[in-house]
Amino acid sequence: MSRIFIGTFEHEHDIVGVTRESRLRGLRIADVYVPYAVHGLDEAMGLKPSKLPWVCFALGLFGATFKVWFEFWTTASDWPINVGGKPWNSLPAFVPVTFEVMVLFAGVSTVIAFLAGQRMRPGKVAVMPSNRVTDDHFVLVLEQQDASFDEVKVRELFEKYNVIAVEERGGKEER
Amino acid sequence: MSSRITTVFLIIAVLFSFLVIISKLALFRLPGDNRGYEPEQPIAFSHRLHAGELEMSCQYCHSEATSSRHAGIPAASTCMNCHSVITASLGAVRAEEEAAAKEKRAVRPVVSQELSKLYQALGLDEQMKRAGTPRTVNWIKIHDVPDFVYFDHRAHVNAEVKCQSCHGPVETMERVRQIENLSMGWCINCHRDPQAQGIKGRNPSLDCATCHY
Amino acid sequence: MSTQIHKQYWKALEERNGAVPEDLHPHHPHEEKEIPVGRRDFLKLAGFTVGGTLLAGCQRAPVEKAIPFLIQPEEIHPGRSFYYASTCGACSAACGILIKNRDGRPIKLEGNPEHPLSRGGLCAVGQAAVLELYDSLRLKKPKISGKDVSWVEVDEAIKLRLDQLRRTGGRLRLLTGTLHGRTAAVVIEKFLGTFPNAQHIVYDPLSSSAISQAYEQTHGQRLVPRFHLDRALTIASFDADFLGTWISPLEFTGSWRAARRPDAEHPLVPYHAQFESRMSVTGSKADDRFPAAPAEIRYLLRELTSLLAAKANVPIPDRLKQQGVPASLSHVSLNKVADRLWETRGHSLIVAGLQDVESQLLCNFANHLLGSYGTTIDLEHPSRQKQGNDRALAGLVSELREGAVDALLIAGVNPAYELPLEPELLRGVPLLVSFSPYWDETSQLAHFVCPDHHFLESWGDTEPVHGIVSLMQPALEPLFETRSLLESLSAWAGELKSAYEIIQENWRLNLFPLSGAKTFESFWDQTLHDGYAKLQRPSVGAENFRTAALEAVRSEPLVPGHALALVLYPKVAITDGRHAHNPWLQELPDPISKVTWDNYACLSPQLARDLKVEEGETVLIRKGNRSLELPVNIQPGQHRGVVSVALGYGGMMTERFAHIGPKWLEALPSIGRNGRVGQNVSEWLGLTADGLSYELDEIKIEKTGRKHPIASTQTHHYLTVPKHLAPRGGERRPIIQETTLAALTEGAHEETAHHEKHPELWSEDHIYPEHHWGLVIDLDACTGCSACVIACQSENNIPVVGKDEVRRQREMHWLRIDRYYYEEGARVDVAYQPMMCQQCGHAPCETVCPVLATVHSSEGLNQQVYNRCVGTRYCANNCPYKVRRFNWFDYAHEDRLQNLSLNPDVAVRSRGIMEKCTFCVQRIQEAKIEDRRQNRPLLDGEIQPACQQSCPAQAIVFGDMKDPKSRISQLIKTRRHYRVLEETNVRPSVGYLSIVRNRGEHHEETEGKSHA
Amino acid sequence: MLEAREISVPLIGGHKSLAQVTSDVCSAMDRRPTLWWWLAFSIALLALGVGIAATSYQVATGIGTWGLNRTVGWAFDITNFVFWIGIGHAGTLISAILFLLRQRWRTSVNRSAEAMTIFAVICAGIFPLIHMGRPWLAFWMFPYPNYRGPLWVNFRSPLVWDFFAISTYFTISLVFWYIGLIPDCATIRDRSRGWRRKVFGILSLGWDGSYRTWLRYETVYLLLAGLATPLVISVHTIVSWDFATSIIPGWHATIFPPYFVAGAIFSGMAMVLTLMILVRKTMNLQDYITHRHVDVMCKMVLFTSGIVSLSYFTEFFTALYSNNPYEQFTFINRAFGPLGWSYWIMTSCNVLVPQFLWFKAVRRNLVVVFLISILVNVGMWFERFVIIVTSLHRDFLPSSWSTYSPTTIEIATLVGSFGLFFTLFLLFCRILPVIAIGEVKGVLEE
Repeated sequence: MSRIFIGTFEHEHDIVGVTRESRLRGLRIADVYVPYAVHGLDEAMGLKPSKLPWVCFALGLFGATFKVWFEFWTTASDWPINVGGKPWNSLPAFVPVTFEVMVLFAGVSTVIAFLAGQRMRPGKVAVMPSNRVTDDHFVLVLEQQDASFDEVKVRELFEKYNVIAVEERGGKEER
Repeated sequence: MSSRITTVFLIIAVLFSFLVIISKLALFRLPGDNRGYEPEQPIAFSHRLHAGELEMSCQYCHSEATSSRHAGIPAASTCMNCHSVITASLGAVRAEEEAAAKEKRAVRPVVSQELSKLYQALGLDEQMKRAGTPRTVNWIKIHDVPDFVYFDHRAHVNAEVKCQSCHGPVETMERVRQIENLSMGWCINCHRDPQAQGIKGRNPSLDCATCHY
Repeated sequence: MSTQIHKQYWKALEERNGAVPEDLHPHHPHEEKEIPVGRRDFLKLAGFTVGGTLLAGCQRAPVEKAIPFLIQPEEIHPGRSFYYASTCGACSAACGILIKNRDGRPIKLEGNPEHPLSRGGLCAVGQAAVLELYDSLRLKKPKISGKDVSWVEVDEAIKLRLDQLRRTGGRLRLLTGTLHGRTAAVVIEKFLGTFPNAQHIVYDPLSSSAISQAYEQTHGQRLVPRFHLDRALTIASFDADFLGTWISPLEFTGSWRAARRPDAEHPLVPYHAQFESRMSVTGSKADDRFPAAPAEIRYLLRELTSLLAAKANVPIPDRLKQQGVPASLSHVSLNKVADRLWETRGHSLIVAGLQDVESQLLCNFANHLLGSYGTTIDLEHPSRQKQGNDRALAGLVSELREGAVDALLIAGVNPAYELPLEPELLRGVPLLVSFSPYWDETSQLAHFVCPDHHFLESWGDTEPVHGIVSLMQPALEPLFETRSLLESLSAWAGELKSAYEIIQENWRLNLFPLSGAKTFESFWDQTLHDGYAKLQRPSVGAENFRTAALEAVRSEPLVPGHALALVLYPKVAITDGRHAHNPWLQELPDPISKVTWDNYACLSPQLARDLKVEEGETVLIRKGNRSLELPVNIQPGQHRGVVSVALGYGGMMTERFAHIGPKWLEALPSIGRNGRVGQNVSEWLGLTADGLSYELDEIKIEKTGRKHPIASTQTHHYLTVPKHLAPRGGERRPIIQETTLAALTEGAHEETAHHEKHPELWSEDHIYPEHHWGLVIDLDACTGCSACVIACQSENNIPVVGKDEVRRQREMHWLRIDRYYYEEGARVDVAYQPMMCQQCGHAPCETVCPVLATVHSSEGLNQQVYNRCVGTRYCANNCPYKVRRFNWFDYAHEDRLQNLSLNPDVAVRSRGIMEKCTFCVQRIQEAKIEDRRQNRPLLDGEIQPACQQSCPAQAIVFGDMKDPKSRISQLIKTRRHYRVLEETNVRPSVGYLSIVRNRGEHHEETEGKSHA
Repeated sequence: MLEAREISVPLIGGHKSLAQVTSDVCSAMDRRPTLWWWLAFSIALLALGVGIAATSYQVATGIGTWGLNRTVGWAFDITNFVFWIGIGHAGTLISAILFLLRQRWRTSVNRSAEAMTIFAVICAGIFPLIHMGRPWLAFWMFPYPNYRGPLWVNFRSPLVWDFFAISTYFTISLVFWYIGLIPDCATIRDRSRGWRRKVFGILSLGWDGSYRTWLRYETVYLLLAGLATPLVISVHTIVSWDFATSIIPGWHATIFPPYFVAGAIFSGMAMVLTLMILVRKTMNLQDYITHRHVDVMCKMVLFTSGIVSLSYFTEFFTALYSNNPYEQFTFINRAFGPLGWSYWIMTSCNVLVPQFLWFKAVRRNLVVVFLISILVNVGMWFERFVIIVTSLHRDFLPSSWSTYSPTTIEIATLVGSFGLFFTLFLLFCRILPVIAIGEVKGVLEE
């Protein structure tokens, strides 16, 4: 139930700069809100790469394995039917569908994992420091974790990076 | 408090409707699956009586089953092999005899209601005399496969497939009812492993052209 | 044909016990009926009728009814087919047939394998006759002045008029086609005998009257001889289309085929030269074919005769001596033909189809010189298939012109349509009675129409060849209120008898004594069972050749002219037009032109170039005040001075085709501007004292600039690809393979590589455990007659699609006959190739079907599962043989009556699915199940697909390729065997035997000499 | 308008601020539609109506209402299918492949190119469905458990491969497009009120612009792009296998996969050009879709035209060199046979016309580029027509040779597919941001 400290910026380099410096100063960054994917901000915030590629890989592998087994089972095992004199196990012919199913599984499951991970769903109400973060504002939200938090120094830091507005809020709404 | 009552009530309602749906789901059939089809026939012929109680052979009436694609529905003339003499149940005849003896009169012929329909179809009156024009008996087909399926009774009967394997325990049925779904998968499963169904002999074909042409 | 099958055919026939008449005719007027059922009831009861009725309401499934008989007839077993031997009545050839009866109705006609004339084949027209039985256009009642009446009324009215004639002595004329039944002759004689002035006049629309007239002069007997092609080693034919339409084509095809033994140890293939003006089926099979104008053909016949006379050292009148072959005929190697004929004398045969008595006299003379009488020509037991007497016909016409005929009864012919008569002539007759079963041109003019039965519902007898009699027996109760001609005539002669009684009586009296049988019953039963009987009839008593007859032959020098001649010819399917209302026959591609649904003017390519016309454009043919506009068909091999047009079209019965075929936005009707299919050319026929003439000299032809598209199933006619598109070395495709007799004799076959084994990419997962069905087609024997096409159509419920759909290349025939031309110098070679699903072992169609609707069976069949097909058409695209047929529309099955001809063993396909030849898998299944039931092995030859069954040339052999002893396995081993497109490694199960041409080098040398 | 600008100018013209970008892109959605839009929309709608009528008639009456026959079993139907699938590929190429190749100019066009992909795949997908004799049974293509044994599908059939390829391609393209749309939906949500706020609120799935989300979002986007790239190649490869795995001369060719993929990109790029030139003009987006974009795309067209031309040549050469008379004949017949005109339309539009793009002046003249792009589309449609119809109409047996001419129903169906495409595209222009706002903002400062 700590308080939060919100700085609004107008430029990409400002937000990257202020974020990096805040982190170096040991300030606790609640989040940064940006209108587009600003490059270098992950490094500035000290975020680790996402684990979504693993989901993608695993599910893709599963899809491919399942499909190739399914094709073999239906064509050569469950009910083998002579089709054009081709061998029962026409493995080369199974490749295209296997590939497609792999892509389908990998793609769709990655998206589902992403949406689930971010708790995104239709009808979810977005909680944002300002409506303009989806337009042209870059917002840094700092968490005021204890008494050592020096409001003045933070304001100075913000000023250094051309802050346009600073706000302090009781942080209950923060996620 | 009231909200809890509502919740309990809701849970009960949901469970109840779930049960109802489950029971309905058991009745659910894919299109084409006519299990349980049991239409009323123009003459209430009892297979239970003829095939069960009297132990008549199926092929007495369905005589084509060994020699033709169709098992054949007996002509009215086949019924008349017996029913030119037997016109009603033994009980009804006895009752009339007793009544006649009691009333000291000649025994009147007794004709059961269903058999009179047979005689009507043949254009006969109760004395088996010509009366009126004959009409066909329009039986309703129960075990029906689509027109693109060529099922051959003769092949199956000669391979000693029991009639009951496909038609169910007809000898217990008052009115014939479809027991099996007669789907292609049902056919195929028996063709795949006839021994499992207790059928001896050669393995039947799984070729499409066995039934479809 | 094995005896076992033989037994099966007739085993359920009760006629052997003498019980048939009552059972087959339960509704005979004289009979006491057990159960009176109306005609509709009969149809309803016919068999195990399963009528689907959708009941309104909440039933689960559409309710299907199963309606059994009230009283089970002995001979009907629901679901099983029974065969009755009978005689075909579709034309005057009277071939033996087996009627396939199912659930009480005929569903297919097949050839009777034991019949001495037709030898198991049945032509397209005969096969199609079953459809006419269920023709809704047939008259359902007799008519007086166009109004439906009852037979009692008709009989009363006609009897009144006839009695009047008997009293007044007025002239009564009975005009019929050939009726070779002896009973008919007796009945007619008896009937006509009741009149003081009555006469029976016979004509054939396709007349051979000149032949009988010539024999009257040369041999003292009016007859058409019986030709034994199977005994001939050399045949010269002058415009006689004996494999196509001439006299008895089926019989001739059978015997022509019997003489060809290219696979024997000592290969034997007769030499056949054809002199003709147009391209005929017979000409297409000839070893040497010489196109010539009609006058030139006569000239060549005379030249040949004098050449032969010189060889035989028989003096001939000077005016018949050789005059030399003019330059216009330099391509004709007459010396070669004469040499070959002379070499094999005693086994040579010259036939002439010319309707010209003089030429026929010369032909007889030439045959006499060659010693053909008694060997290849039988005069003792002649043919009775063409009894027309055109002289008598001409007499009748002049009587009609004089208004001297008081009553004219017309049966079996349609003179108002097929003769060059003014309609007023018939209209002027005070009493005109027609026996036509249709409301046709003649019956429209008639005062009384007394419709005859269809031959499948009638008793009848025939004697196609002197001494060979056969019976027609009814296969079902008459569908309509029609009556046999025999019954009508005897009723009017005062004797009310059934045809059955009349025939039996006559047979007992007149035929039984000649039969050699012990009792009449056994004779009758045997004949019914076999379909025919041979009688010990005495010879007709022809005399020896009278040389004096040649005096009648004038000598006309050949005038080399540029005048065009019009030749009217019959097509294989439509012939004289009496079956032109039959949709199967209209849609049957002509063996030569491959055109359906029309007649057209055939022009030689050169004439077409000169006229600057292309196919589908129309030309106007004129002579005097007659004119005729017809679309053009360019016909290779046609003589350039000849325009040929088919007879039999433009009849009023073809107006029914106005609505045939699918109806949709861009659909065009099957009929022409005249509301009919094609143009009637009968007014261009000549009718003189000499007879009907099918040629007309000095016609004019001009381009009109109008168009009339013709519907051909083939757009490219050559075995070679178009010159400007041909890759080098790939001009001629190896689809048709040919060899020569000389090559076969020497054992050096042109084909050596065709048994090479293709490398295999895949593991052999698929063995055929029991059978591997295959087909071998002998291209040498195939005459293109198309009987198999109709047999297949009848067997497999193939719909008729109409002209517009054929024009769009959407005909549905599963079996087609590809006809290819191949030009070598001036010579045009023709090859026929029946093409159907090749049941490939590595079927390209199967691999591409997404839903497994076409897969391979364990017996090597390429199965097409209609109910699984979703209709992507990928299989058809990927078929190298293009034999798959797609249901573009829902083809009409609304004609409930016509639907009775459907084969219940084959599913009727719906819209949007693919279909194709199945090797008649329904027959394979039936045979397998039945054999298993009876615990007997499946014999080679027991299963015959419909095409093989009908083939008069026995060109098609079906069998099990796994059985090394089967006939097909033997044929596959022959040198002539090859498979089409074998190089694609699709492994077809259908093989072909190459064509054999008898063009020995020895004879080419002589040809060279004659040129020199 | 058409004044010369150097190629080195920034990707986005007019020195836009972030807010300007937002308002520029969104203003098209805020304004009432122009008269031009209404005109175009009504024409598209009319064409769609014609197509619906023709298709309903065809499905109700039968495939016979098309000009097909026993020899030519496919013509307009599969031509249209391959054509539209090809068009679709350029969208995926721009959004996925160029994304992976870090081609930043793609940001201005990727959104509408992806939309084009989806609409083109919809148009394409209709044809295999309606070309079936019994389209109501199309679900049999899917291997679902059933009462028939169970009877599965034929995994050896290229049509089943196609079914999986097209459905996967459509799904992945749709997901990719939608993922790309989420931040922009949030942008629109946050600058609107009323129903639009509600609708875009739902569509944006509660997007809040948090960088943690952005980071994962970028990962997903990259993964999808990585998946879509082989996918798009596989899809057209499989489409080409529809032909290449058959035995018909002219179809049975190993060169088909690369040839088809190049052709698809070629036609798709041309279609993107056609659409972009129209969009920038009608939607006032000249600053976003600049001459530089047009120039780059013209070069792509020129490059792929080269591949396609080489394929044509190779194909012909292989056939002539093959010593297979059937193969040789098919190709000679293709060029000089009765349907040769279609071959020459194809070669002139696909080989000759793009050569003009060597000239900078041509590339800069939008009118000419527009015309060239349309001609390329015509040429590419004919390429499929040539492959399908001229190969089929004369194959092995001369007896079965045939010809083909379309019926009005077929032409109406083709018109209808264009109607559907443009109806959807015009609606898209109105209700969704035609330019990826978030992505453009990312490249503004370059």
